[in-house]
Amino acid sequence: MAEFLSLHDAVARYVEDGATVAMEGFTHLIPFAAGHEVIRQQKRDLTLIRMTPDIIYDQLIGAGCARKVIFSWGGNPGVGSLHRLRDAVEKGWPHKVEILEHSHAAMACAFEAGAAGLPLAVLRGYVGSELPSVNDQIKFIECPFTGERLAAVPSVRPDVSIVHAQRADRQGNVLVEGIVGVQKEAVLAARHSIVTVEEIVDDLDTHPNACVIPGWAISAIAVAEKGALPSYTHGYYGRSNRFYKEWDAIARDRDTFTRWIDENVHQTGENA
Amino acid sequence: MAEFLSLHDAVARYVEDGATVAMEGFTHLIPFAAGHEVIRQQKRDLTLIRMTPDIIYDQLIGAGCARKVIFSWGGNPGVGSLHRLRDAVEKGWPHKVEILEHSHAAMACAFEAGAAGLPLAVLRGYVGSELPSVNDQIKFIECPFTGERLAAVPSVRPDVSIVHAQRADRQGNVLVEGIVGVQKEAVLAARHSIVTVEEIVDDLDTHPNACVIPGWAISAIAVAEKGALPSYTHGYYGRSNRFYKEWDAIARDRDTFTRWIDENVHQTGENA
Amino acid sequence: MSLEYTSSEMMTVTAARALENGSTCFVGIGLPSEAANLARLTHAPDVVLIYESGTLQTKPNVLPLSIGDGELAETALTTVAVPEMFRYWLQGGKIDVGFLGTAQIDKYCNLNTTLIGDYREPKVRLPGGGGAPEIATNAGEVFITLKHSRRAFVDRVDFVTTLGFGRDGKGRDNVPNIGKGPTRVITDLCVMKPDPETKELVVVSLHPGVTREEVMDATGWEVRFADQLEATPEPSENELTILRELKERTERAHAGQ
Amino acid sequence: MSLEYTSSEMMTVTAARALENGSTCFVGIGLPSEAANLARLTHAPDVVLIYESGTLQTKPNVLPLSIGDGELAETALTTVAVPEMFRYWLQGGKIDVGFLGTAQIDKYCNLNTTLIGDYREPKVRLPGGGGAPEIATNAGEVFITLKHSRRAFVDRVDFVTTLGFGRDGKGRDNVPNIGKGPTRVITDLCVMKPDPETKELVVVSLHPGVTREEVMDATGWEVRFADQLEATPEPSENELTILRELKERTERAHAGQ
Repeated sequence: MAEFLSLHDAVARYVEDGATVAMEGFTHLIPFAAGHEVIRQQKRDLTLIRMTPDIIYDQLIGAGCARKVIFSWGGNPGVGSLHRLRDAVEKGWPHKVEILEHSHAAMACAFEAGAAGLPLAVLRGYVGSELPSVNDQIKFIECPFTGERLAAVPSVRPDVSIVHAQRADRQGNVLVEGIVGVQKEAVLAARHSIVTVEEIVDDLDTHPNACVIPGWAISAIAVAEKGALPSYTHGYYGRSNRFYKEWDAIARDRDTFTRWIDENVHQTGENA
Repeated sequence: MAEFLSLHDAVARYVEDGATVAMEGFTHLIPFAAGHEVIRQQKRDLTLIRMTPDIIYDQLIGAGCARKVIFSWGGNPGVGSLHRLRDAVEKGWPHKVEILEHSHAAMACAFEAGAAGLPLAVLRGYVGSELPSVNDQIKFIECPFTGERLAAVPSVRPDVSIVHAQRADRQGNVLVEGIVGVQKEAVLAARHSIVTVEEIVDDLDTHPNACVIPGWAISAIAVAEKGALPSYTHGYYGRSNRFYKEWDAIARDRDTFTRWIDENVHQTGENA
Repeated sequence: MSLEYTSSEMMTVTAARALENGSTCFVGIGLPSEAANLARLTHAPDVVLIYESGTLQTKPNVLPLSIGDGELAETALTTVAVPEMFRYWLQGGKIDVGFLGTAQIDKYCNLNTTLIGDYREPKVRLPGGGGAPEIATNAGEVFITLKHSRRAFVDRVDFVTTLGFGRDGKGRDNVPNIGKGPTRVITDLCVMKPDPETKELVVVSLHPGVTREEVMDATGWEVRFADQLEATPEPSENELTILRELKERTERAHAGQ
Repeated sequence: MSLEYTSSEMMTVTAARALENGSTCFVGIGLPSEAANLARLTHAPDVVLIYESGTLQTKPNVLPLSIGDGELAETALTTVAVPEMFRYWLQGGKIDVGFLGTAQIDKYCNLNTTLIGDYREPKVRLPGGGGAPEIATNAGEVFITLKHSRRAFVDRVDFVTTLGFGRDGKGRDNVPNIGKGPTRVITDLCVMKPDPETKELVVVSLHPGVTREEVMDATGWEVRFADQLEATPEPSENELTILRELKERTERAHAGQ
């Protein structure tokens, strides 16, 4: 049953040093507030899983939280590189970060398989790609009915998944609406889960087939107003495309980055 | 792109003798009107796929349309047996019908895999069940990551799938709401598809993550008002539990059954 | 004060009491559904009921006739597609209790809902497996409820549709990622549990007024009784009232359709 | 009458024209998205645009900066989960055209969006595969659009993120259930198509005012020209107007956020 906790307490309880963590949100609903809390609490040696690392993982990597990143597309969407990710991979700053990369299709299937409690996902993927030569977690199996060679990847089963959503009701049931990405899968695939929400309401007020994650499938819920900024929350506020563009200059330089994190994450506290 | 056809023309064009046909609808939205049209057109030698055969397949089997039935639960829900299915299987009336049976989990996964374009579905299933001893389409594979033995079944890929839904817009996009079963999967897994709808509207008027099947993924749309009776259409009319109970007596006796089909299917025509 | 109640009511109330408040239950249609909803309306208001039609956390006001009645969707938290139901919610390990009925059950708690007789020449063709084979292995544990009779309680089922503990009681040994399996069987005569070692079903509790002989007569093998055989507590007035109201509401609703 | 237009506009208009009305297109962000939406706003009003964020049949009024801008969901027929997008819609064979950009492309149309240099010691780390590896193999065919330069058009890509026709041009031979692969590459200088036999990319059409030498200078291998080299038709006034309005709307919208 979901417990209502402060973001501080939720992160303190469920994100342990060395844990495998998936913070999901496909462009939409990226749990930035939670990411910042992880930075503030100086979590270390995390294996960070995420289809599209985006600025949130650039910040975590630059702040020294990550040991390994598992991803399928690591860029600043529509802008360019993730400079902190590149600096860590190419130059080892602030320390060396290991990467394991997939395609989107494989990661999406791996989240699906994780939610489905399976050890592997099977897909028609990686045909002719050289990714299998640099990722030993990509294997191939033969279909016992047709003989077709299909790709197999291990399912994603994080220690903790963190997602952001529009709202929860007082029983902890959570509505996710709009671009739902792999958020539900991330929560269901994980041993523990933290969901940050814009608000808590009496009634979710949904339609019959809405994407609702029941409270009993969630470990902790924390209110984090505007918790997805600079990404967005459908129905609440838009994406700050401007910040995504500004991030390029901030992240390009180590000192500028460190100063930004100090000022905007460390010195602000949870309710910044 | 979906063509708007009469139910007669849609069935005449897409349901060929000998075809593999999935008529889906999990208790809800069962395409009875379309099933009756198949009986009227005296289609023969069909391989009928359906998780829960229900009265609709009892009628098709009794009327001599089926050569084989692939299913996972064949009963009159809450009432008892499907007497026509039993009579065909046990006594070969009106002719012998072959059966291939699965569990729900396997069939649901097989529909999912069919929609996903895969030749097989993998699940943690059939452990300790004797179904694999009577269904040679159930195999087992070994997970290349964990060594776990998992079940594999061929995906469902019908020649034609037939489903019923609430409504279509004028571009042929279809809304399915409430208990959505495996209807979307059935349509996407099939080579051709017929969707019967209660009505055609200017605007589907849906929410952001509604279960909508785009018109370009459907072969034909036919209006069939009350087309799911005696099952129901969420938002339009309720289930005739009374008819489900009455069916038991109708189907128990060959002559009573034949008379019922004559009077209620053959002599009525499409708009009955 | 002694209450009047039928053996069916005794069965349903006892089955309902087995379900803990707050647990998630994958509910079979019929007797399990009746028991699970009685639990929800009495001691377990926060029990989470899930039906294989995709209705998640549903609170039907009347009992569904089918596994996919409109009532289930209308009172559900949300309704998901059937593949998701079996993949994410059942196989994904989110179900504490699978609550099943059956046509045949044997000494090792194996269930047969496929057929009586030989598979290729059945004497009686039953509906088939439905959700049961994977509910029984993927849920945390399984409760089974059915009426006690020699036809139902057999030494060996004609067909193992759904695993209890296998033909030899060892069917779950060393199988990875499998639930505990059946932990109790609730009938109109008694409660049975598998022996912790052999997995043979043993009577652990007799319902009020039921004798050992009645149970033996209705069981198709030489049934054993626990050393400390208990007496099943009687239904309370409240439970009976709520059950009867539920069944009346249900009958009224279904007659009108 | 001669219109003024830039080589970028020429590229976008040509790429847009490649897309047939009524086809379903899985759209990559950036240049492909610009071209696909121009197609939708001009000759192909019924083209179905699908983005990997799950937005099905979307009609954005301004170009998205990211693959999952709110605009995409708000104007979509519906939005599905990302696993469903890749499983049912792409792998399920519902996509006629995958429209991709790339950082590097080689003679056999293989795409590299992973890195420059050696994998373990990269000179430049690029974003990675994203949706491209499976778009390129599961879509009916693939269009590629990017600016022509020696840095981008190389003899051999440093890394095959996404299959064109393999290192030897035979990468799709005898592979079951695979799409046709790249059928055209649209740059700011020309249109290239794979040779039907060898699969080597060949220039089939030069944009107005572009010389063979310019293309050769911007291509990292000894590029071949089709025997019947065509002249790419100029953009129409209508296409340019609509493209410019689209880009203005986009800039206004993004500046405000």
